[in-house]
Formats: sequence, C-alpha cells, structure tokens
Amino acid sequence: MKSFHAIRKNQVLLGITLTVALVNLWIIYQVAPVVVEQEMAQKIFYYHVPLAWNTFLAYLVVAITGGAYLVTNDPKWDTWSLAGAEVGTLFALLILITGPIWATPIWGKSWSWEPRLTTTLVLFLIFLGYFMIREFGGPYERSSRYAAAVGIIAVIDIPLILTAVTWWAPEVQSHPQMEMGSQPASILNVFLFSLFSFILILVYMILYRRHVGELTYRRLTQQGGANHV
Amino acid sequence: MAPLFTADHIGKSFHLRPVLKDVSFTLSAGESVLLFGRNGCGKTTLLKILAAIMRPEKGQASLNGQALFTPGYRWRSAMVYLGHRANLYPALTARENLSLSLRLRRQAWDEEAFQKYLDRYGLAGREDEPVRVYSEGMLQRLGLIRLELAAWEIAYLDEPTAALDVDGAGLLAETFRRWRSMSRTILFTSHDLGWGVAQADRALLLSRGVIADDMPRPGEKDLVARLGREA
Amino acid sequence: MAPLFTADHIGKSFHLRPVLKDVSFTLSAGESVLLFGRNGCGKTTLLKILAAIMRPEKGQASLNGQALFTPGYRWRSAMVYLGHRANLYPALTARENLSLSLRLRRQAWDEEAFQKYLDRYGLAGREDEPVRVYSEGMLQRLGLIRLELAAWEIAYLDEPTAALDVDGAGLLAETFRRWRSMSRTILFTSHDLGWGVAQADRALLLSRGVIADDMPRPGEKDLVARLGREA
Amino acid sequence: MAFWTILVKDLRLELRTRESLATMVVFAATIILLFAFAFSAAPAQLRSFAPGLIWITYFFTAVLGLLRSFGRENEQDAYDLLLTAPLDRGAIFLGKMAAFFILLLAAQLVSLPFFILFLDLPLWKAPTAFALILVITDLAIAAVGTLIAGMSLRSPAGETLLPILLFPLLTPILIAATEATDAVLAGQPLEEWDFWLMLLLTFFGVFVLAGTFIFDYISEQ
Amino acid sequence: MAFWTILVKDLRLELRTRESLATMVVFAATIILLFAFAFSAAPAQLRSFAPGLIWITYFFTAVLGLLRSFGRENEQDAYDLLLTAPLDRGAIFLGKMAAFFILLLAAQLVSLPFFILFLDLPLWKAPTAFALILVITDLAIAAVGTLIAGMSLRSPAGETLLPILLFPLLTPILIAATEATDAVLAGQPLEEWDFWLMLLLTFFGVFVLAGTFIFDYISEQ
Ligand code: HEM
Ligand SMILES: Nc1ncnc2c1ncn2[C@@H]1O[C@H](COP(=O)(O)OP(=O)(O)OP(=O)(O)O)[C@@H](O)[C@H]1O
Ligand SMILES: Nc1ncnc2c1ncn2[C@@H]1O[C@H](COP(=O)(O)OP(=O)(O)OP(=O)(O)O)[C@@H](O)[C@H]1O
Ligand SMILES: [Mg+2]
Ligand SMILES: [Mg+2]
Repeated sequence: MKSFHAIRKNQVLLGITLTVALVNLWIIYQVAPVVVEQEMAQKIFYYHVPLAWNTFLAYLVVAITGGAYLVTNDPKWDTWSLAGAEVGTLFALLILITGPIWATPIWGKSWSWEPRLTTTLVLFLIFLGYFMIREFGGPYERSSRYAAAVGIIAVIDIPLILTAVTWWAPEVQSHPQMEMGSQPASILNVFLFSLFSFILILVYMILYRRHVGELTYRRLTQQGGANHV
Repeated sequence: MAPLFTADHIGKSFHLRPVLKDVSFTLSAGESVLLFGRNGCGKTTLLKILAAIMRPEKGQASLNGQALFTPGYRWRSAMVYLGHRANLYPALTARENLSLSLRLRRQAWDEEAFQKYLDRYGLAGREDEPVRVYSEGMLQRLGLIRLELAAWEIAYLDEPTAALDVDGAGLLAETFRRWRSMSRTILFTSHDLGWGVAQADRALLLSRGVIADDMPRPGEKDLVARLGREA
Repeated sequence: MAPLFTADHIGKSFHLRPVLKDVSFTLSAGESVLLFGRNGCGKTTLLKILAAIMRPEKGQASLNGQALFTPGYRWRSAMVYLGHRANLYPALTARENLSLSLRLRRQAWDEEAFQKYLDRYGLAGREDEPVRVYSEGMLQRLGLIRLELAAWEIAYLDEPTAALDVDGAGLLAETFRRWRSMSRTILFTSHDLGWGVAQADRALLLSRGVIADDMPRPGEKDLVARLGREA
Repeated sequence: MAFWTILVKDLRLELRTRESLATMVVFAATIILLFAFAFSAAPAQLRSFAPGLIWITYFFTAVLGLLRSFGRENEQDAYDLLLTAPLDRGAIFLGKMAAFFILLLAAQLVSLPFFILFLDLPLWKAPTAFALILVITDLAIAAVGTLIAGMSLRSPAGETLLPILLFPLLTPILIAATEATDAVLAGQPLEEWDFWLMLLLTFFGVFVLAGTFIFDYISEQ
Repeated sequence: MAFWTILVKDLRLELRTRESLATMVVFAATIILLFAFAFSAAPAQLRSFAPGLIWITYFFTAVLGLLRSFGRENEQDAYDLLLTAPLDRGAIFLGKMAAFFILLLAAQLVSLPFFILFLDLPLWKAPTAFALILVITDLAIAAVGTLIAGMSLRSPAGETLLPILLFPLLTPILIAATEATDAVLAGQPLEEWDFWLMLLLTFFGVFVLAGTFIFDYISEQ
C-alpha cells in the first residue's frame, strides 16, 4: 500500500487545507473586527468554537463507524473509529487549551467549575477511557469491539450533556451561549470561513490517521500478529 | 442426507495472530466426533466460538439449516456447552445451579430426573452444598448432570473426562452411547485418545488453524501416528 | 533403610466433616508413587496438606527426619508442588513466572536450562508472552518446566497429565524416569491409571479417609478391580 | 422470563453470601464516619455540602457493588452459562441491572440512618421527594454501571478500567442527583427541580436502550 | 531476600499491565472532578473540607488496590507458589505490604497535583509536613490492609470478611490522617499535631509486628 502522501488526491487535499488555514489565519488577524471590550483576546473565538464543533463531528464519526464495526466486524470500520477518536480528542484538548487562554483575560481566572467547562472536560475524560480500553481491554479483536461500544455511549452522552447545561442553575453559568445566527455579518462570515478551514483540517487529519491505521493493521497481519502484552 | 451441522471457513485471531485460519467441517445427526490436536492448537477456541462464547472474525456455521452467530438467540437453543471449568456459580448449591441452568433454557425442573442423575453420578446427598466445596471431579460430574437434564441436539464438550475417575469415565462413555441412541450430536475434545476413539464415529484433527484430517472410525494408534506426522 | 518421608495419622475435616481421617504412609527415596481414589476422596486435600497449602487438624509428617508442618520454613525447601491449576501469575510472562519461582527458592536463574526445557516442552518462542494467553496444556507444560528448573527431593503433583496431549504425557513419563534416576521422590495423582501405573513403583489407594491399600508394582487392571471393590 | 431468571439468580447469590451488601454498607458507614470527623469543625456548613457527600458516598458504594456483581460471574466461568443459553443478551443486561439496582437501593437504605444520625441531615422531612430522587438516580446509575461493568470486567485489567470508564459517564448523573437533593433539602417544591429528575430519567432511558442493544456485541470474548 | 522477591514481583505485576499509572491519573482526575462538582456551590468553604475529601479518595484507592493485590494471587492459584516456597511467611506479608505501600504512595502523588490545581489546596505550602503525613499514613494503611486482606481473601467468604474487618480498622487511621492534614493546612506547628503521627506510627508498628508473626498461621487454608 502506498504511503498517504504518495496519493495524488491527498496531495491536493493537503495543499488546499494548508492554503485555507493560512488564509484563515490572515483573515482572523487582519479582517475580523476587534470586539471592543475584549480586544485581541476575542479572536481566539474563531479557533475555539470551530474546534468545539469539529470535535463533535469527529466523535460522530467514531460512533457511526463504531456501530458499523460492531455489526459487520470489518476492521476497516475500526480504523475509521480510531482515527476519529484520536483526532477528536486532540481537538477536545485544544478546546480545553484555547478556552482557558481566552478565559484568563476575560474572567480573570483560567478555570471555573461551570457547567459547559465541566461537561467538556467530562467528554475528554470519557475518551481517555476509550483509549484505555483499547490499550488494556484484551486482544485487539475484543478491545476494538469494546471501544466501539464506548464510542457509541459517548456520543449519545453528548446531547445529554449539552442540553443539561441549559437547565443548569443560571447563577453559575459563566460560559457564553450566544446564538451564532444572530451575530453581525462581519463576525459571522469570518467564523464560517474558519469553520470551513477546520473542517478541512479535520477531514485531512482523519484521512491521514486512518491511512496509517490501515498500514499498521496490514503490517501486523502480514507479520502474523502483534506481541501479546 | 443434508448434514445437521456445518462450519464454514471459521477464522479467529488473537492480536491479529491467527489461531483458527479456515476451519470447515460438517456433522450429521447422531454423530459423535472427537476433535483432537496438540496442546495449543485451538480446540478450546473453536468450541467456544461454536458455543457463542467467543466471536469469530470470519466464517459461518449452521445447525439444522439455521445460521449461527446471528444477532438473535434462537440458534442457541439446540446446543449446550461444557467447558474446561464447570460453568457453575460457586456460591450456589448444586440444585440451585442446575435449576438456574434449566430456567435459562426455559425448561421445567424435574426433581425425579435430578435425583436419578445425582445418584448415577455419585453426588446423591450433596446436592444442597454450595459447589464451592466440590472437588474437581465432582464439579465435572455436576456439569454432566446439567447436560443430562437439558434438552438439546448438539453438545460441545471440552475435555469432559479430564477430572473424572475411572468410574466417571465409564459412566460418561455409557452416557455418550445413550445420547447417540437419541440421535443427539456430540463434538468433544479429549487428550485421552483411547477413551476418545471408543466414543467417536469420526475424529477431526485440528492443526495449524485448519481441519487437517477427517478420520472415520479410527483406532487410537491411527490418531497417535497421525499426530506424530503433524509435528 | 529409614524411609525418606513419613506421614503419620494425618486428619483433616471441613466444617467438622472429616475428609482425611487417619492417613499414614511412608515413601523411600527415589520412589514414584501413585495416589489414587474416587472423585472427592481427598487426594487434592492430602497433597495440599503435604505441600503446606492447607493445615491439617492432626497428624505429623517428616522428610529426611525433619518434621513438617512446623512453624519454620526450612522443611519446605526440599519439596515442590504442582497443583490442578498452574500456580502462575497470568499477567507475567513465562520467563518472569519461572524466574520468580526460582528466586523464591533462592536458586540462580539458568538461561541455558530454561531454553532447553522450553524447547523440550514445545514452548520455545512463547516465553515472553504473558501466560494469560496460554492454553490449558501450555500452562501445564510450563508448570512442569518450573519443576524441572527447581532443586528438590520430593514433588507432589496433582493430576499432572490432565491437560497434556499424547506427546506431553510421553514427555512427562520420560521426565519421571529421569527424576527417579536422580533418586528424587514423586507422589502424584492421576485418573489415567494406565499412565499412572506405568510411572509408579507403588500405588496408594485413598478411600474413606484412610490409605485403604498399598499396592506394589500393580497393573492397571488391579487398580480398577481394587477401586471397584471399594465402591 | 430470562430477565427474571437472571434477576433472581443475582439476588440469590447475594443473599447466599451477603457480600456485596456487607461491603457496600460497611464502606458507606466508614465514609460517613470520616465525613463526620472531617466536618466536625464546621457543622453549620455541613448542610450545604450534604447532598454532595451523600452522592459521592453512594458512587463509591456503587463501584464496589459492581465489582462483586461481575466478579462472581468470572469465578468458575459461570458467565459462559448465561452466554450459551438461548436468551437475548439484552435480558442479561436488564436482569443484572435490575438486581444491581435493588442491591444499591438496599445498601443506601441501610446506610441512610447513618447520614441522618451522624451528619444530622433532615432527610426525613421530605421522605417521598428524597425517595423519588434515590430511586430514579439508582436506576440511572444501574443502567450506566451495568453496561460499563459488563464490558470492562470481562477484560484482564477490568478492576481498574471500571472506575475510569464509569466516573466520567456518571458525573452528569451525580450532578443531577446532587442538585435535586439540594433543592429538596432547601425545601423547594417539586416544580423547581423536576427537570433534574427528567434528566436522570432520560439518562436511564437512553442507557437502557443502548445497553439492551449493545450488550450482545460486547458480551462475547 | 524473600521480602525483596515478593516486593519486586508485586511491583512488576502492577507495571506489567501498564495500566497502573495511566489509570491512576485518570482515576484521580475524575474523582476530583466529582468533588469539584458535588461541592461547586461553595468553593470558598471547600478548603475546610479538603482534608476529609483527600483521605476519602485515598481510602477508596487503597481498597481497590488491596482487592487487586490479592485478587491477582487467586487467579491461577498463584498464591500456592508463595506458600510452598521455602520462605518465612512473614516475608510474604512484609513484601506485599511494601509493594502496596509504594503503589498507594505513587497513586497519591500522581493525584496530588489535581487536588492542588482543581480544589485549590495550598498543600505545597507545607510540603514536608504533608509528605510526612502521607508516608506515615500509607504505612499504617498498608500494614493493616495487607494483614486483613491476606487473611480474608483466602477464605470463601473473603469478600464479605474484608470490608467488615478492614473498614473499621482503617477508620481511626483515616481520622488521624484527616486531623493531621487539617492541622497542616491551618498552618499549625508540628507540636500541635504530632500526636496524630504518633498514633499512626503506633498502628503501623503494632500491625507490622502482628502481621509478621501471625501471617504464617493465617496463610494456609
Ligand atoms: C475554559 C474552558 C472552555 C471550554 C472547555 C469551552 C468549551 C466550549 C465548547 C465545548 C463549546 C461548543 C459548544 C457550543 O457551541 O455550545 C464552546 C463554545 C463557545 N465558547 Fe467556550 N469554552 C471555554 C471557555 C470559553 C471562554 C472563556 C469564552 C469567552 C468568554 C468562550 C466562548 C465561547 C463561545 C462564544 C462559544 C460559542 C457558543 C455558541 O455557539 O452558542 N469559551 N466552548
Ligand atoms: N485470550 C487469548 N489471547 C491470546 N492468545 C490466546 C488467547 N486464548 C488462546 N490463545 C492462544 O490460542 C491458541 C489456542 O488456544 P486453545 O486454548 O484454543 O488451545 P487448545 O487446543 O484448547 O489447547 P489445549 O489442548 O492445551 O487445551 C494458543 O496458542 C493460545 O496461546
Ligand atoms: N473448602 C472445602 N470445604 C468443604 N469441603 C471441601 C472443601 N474442599 C474439599 N472439600 C471436600 O473434601 C472432599 C475431598 O476433596 P478433594 O478435592 O481433596 O478430592 P479429590 O480426591 O482431589 O477429588 P478429585 O478426584 O475429584 O480431584 C470432597 O468431598 C470435597 O467436597
Ligand atoms: Mg483446551
Ligand atoms: Mg483433586
């Protein structure tokens, strides 16, 4: 099997992704309006929110391909799941990093036990559990099935977690819940472009990771299996 | 006549290392078949897959024309399994364990049959002790009573004689005969090849992940010689 | 010549129900003795007592004139035990398990011997896998390698052939011969009486809590007949 | 049918050995005693922490109970009896869930007097409200816990995997239970906190559904 | 000698599965998250409960650790290997105790940063004092825990016996630790709370002595 970047379409994808990401960076820095009270700190918004939405997207991939894996037992779906989970968790980590960066100047502290923040952390921890069960859940054939189940459970958990937030005692809410649709066009357009850029990045990363996963799978199969640990 | 049971291209790996590569065979109704092979060749793995305790990576099997390994559960109602270890709850008594196993199969409790088999298998008077205190052989005997009480068409037994004394092995031989006369099908493993061939119509050799040989009515010597050649 | 090993009036009950009532026998150096009896007669219990895993209610034993069951520990250094289950840590590799067992006995690790026995027992190449993934027979083989590497004068083996294939049983027979030629003493149980008598100088029948018979150089038929009379 | 068989079996196993209940109750009592000591300095503040204390205690209790519930299945490979039986594996999940629910509730009821006595909580002022929270939360815990335990305790590192997978999934449940208990202790009427109950019920419903369908795929080795 | 062999074996078993450290970290993180939530209402008051929270967490960690430590011995009757070996059974006790002590301490050290970060505890203000408490308490927990677990987990009713015997015995230890930690956090000098340390040391001493001598009698079935 060819390496990922030896394939033409992937080169094109990488080119487009990189270009869009750079343009996105420039737009956010130069074009996006500066929100008065927040100054430059607000610009992290264009990273923070697309990262969050893309995390959910990645985890959706995990659940859907996980379900397909359970039903078909076809390892191809498992490589998709694993790719989605790794990229998604990386993105989740980035939310957990960009959030506090933003919070430090705005709230004066980098963390608070506030519903949205906590639930995001919970999601991140669920996926740490996901990787642990892959690692320690027995031979690959079994642990990958367990992982698929955890992926599905995690995703049905996401809407519950997110809606729970709106019910929460309002006095402890400090994380903004603005309607993206009601934003001025100058902000909305930049946001949408950034979202597009991050979707490209997500797609590229998942494809790449999946490719590597498949290579590993084939190599192990050819060499007659992995070492037992 | 169409075979009762068919296994097709069953494959199973652990950590991508194949243990069963491509296992295919058929069984006819009323047949008693010995599955034999060297230590670690995959006999237990195969029986566990057929009994739905392990999931194969590939392959199908069918019983009475009904596909196994499918999401439903009806395909499991015609089979029983007796593993290496007794598949009993140590804290429950013999009676409770067996009545549980019958209830799981939607069968009614038959006290008379229970007492009869207790007696036959030499456990009379100990049916109300928790099986935690049973010796290895007693556990194995109780496992056999579980099979005696259940209604089934095909049984998978993993080394059923391993813990039995001479009497027990004789008893089991008789039981096998009775089961076969009821045209029940038996797939069993045993390292006691002498005992095994005496109870078997056929012997299947499992080696290198495939059924390497299918020997009708073999003698013990044949099996030993065949195993030797496989080394 | 004074016997190497003496057991005197050993008794053991569970919940006041006696399993061993009064077990007495002697073993000479270099003897290989088969302990046989029906399922549940107390063979495992007796071996566990001798190996200091269980505590008898009464009775003594001595090895080389040294009393067993005493508070110290030196009396345990001349003996090894291989039980029904393999006495290994599933999470450790074969190598780690065996090196642990040697260190517990204050013996040095001998890589060459280890490799030799791995080879002989057909486990070569799998010594660095955790034994959790071993099959029953492989576990038993590894247990035997443990005994091969250890230094001892008397071994208690509980059904050592139960999980072994034909090859394995042959290998063990050879090993028994080797051990006896080193004038090591072996006390073992086996339900495979044919195999058992072939390896034994004597057979002890355990029945109703006592040594009911002591048969020098018996044939398989003798044992079966004797067992039948005991019923 | 199969559901009942498994439920009865689990309860009988428990009655026979009484080990889960003993573990859970003694554990809860010990924690409560510790709390009583830890907070002896500031009894006045205790009230505001009480809901959290109660549910933290019950969480740990639940993990211990789950460990036993599935530990018993592994001892003599008894679980294989359930797996080979002709029954829907969803019924195994439901039966074990129901049995665990009953045990958890029993353990809590037994340890409740300790809370009331040692921590001086006026739970008896709104018994029905609190009972409602207890039952509904336990249903949710049992559903999530049985599903997770059913898969983690079948793998070698099970005992460590269980709390790690379980705690994050249980956090929302803990929060809901804590908030509802808080409201009850503050004397608020049901309308003020019924959304927490709805959340818990949703969790329960979703996980029962998920468990019933997924359990077949994760039961086999 | 035998002591070292058993110590090393237990540590290796723990490291082998590689699960230990990773799981401990995640475990600690989730527990602290639970606390943060359960008590989110009053973060300012949290400080006064911190000692209790810390030790309740560690208590749970210890129980899980003990269950694993002896659970592993029973899996394939591996414990028989130790029992039949020519070594003083006191060494089995000491070796398993030492290994358990090290693991417990490691688990605590790993989770400590989370306590400091998320619950905002100024433990780093008196690092030596706190370290002292940690080490001495863990010694006491390890001694009591290993003795009781070693005796109860060999009997069929073991899982019932363990909590019933262990938890009450651990309670005084945990109370002492909580009180001492409280004093440290309140900035009191050593003289004010060395009483608790002495109590813990006494526990440790008594149980090590008892264990070393009794273990031979309780090891056999
Ligand atoms: C400190 C850690 C933080 C975390 C873990 C976090 C997490 C998240 C997550 C998961 C989302 C997506 C969910 C959604 O769209 O409803 C989100 C959206 C958002 N975050 Fe954060 N956030 C953090 C801090 C902040 C801060 C400090 C601000 C600004 C003051 C902020 C502003 C926003 C905004 C404006 C959105 C979009 C909300 C919407 O679409 O309704 N976040 N955040
Ligand atoms: N959980 C597992 N993980 C990895 N490998 C395994 C696992 N279970 C079994 N194996 C491997 O699969 C092979 C077959 O094992 P199996 O138990 O089926 O053998 P067997 O034919 O029953 O042997 P025996 O005659 O010794 O009982 C062995 O090499 C074993 O090491
Ligand atoms: N822990 C225990 N509690 C109560 N009774 C026990 C216990 N262990 C063994 N027994 C009883 O002691 C008797 C002897 O058991 P033991 O395991 O020694 O038999 P055995 O001769 O090894 O049998 P087998 O041939 O089946 O292995 C049996 O009747 C058994 O029920
Ligand atoms: Mg086998
Ligand atoms: Mg025995």
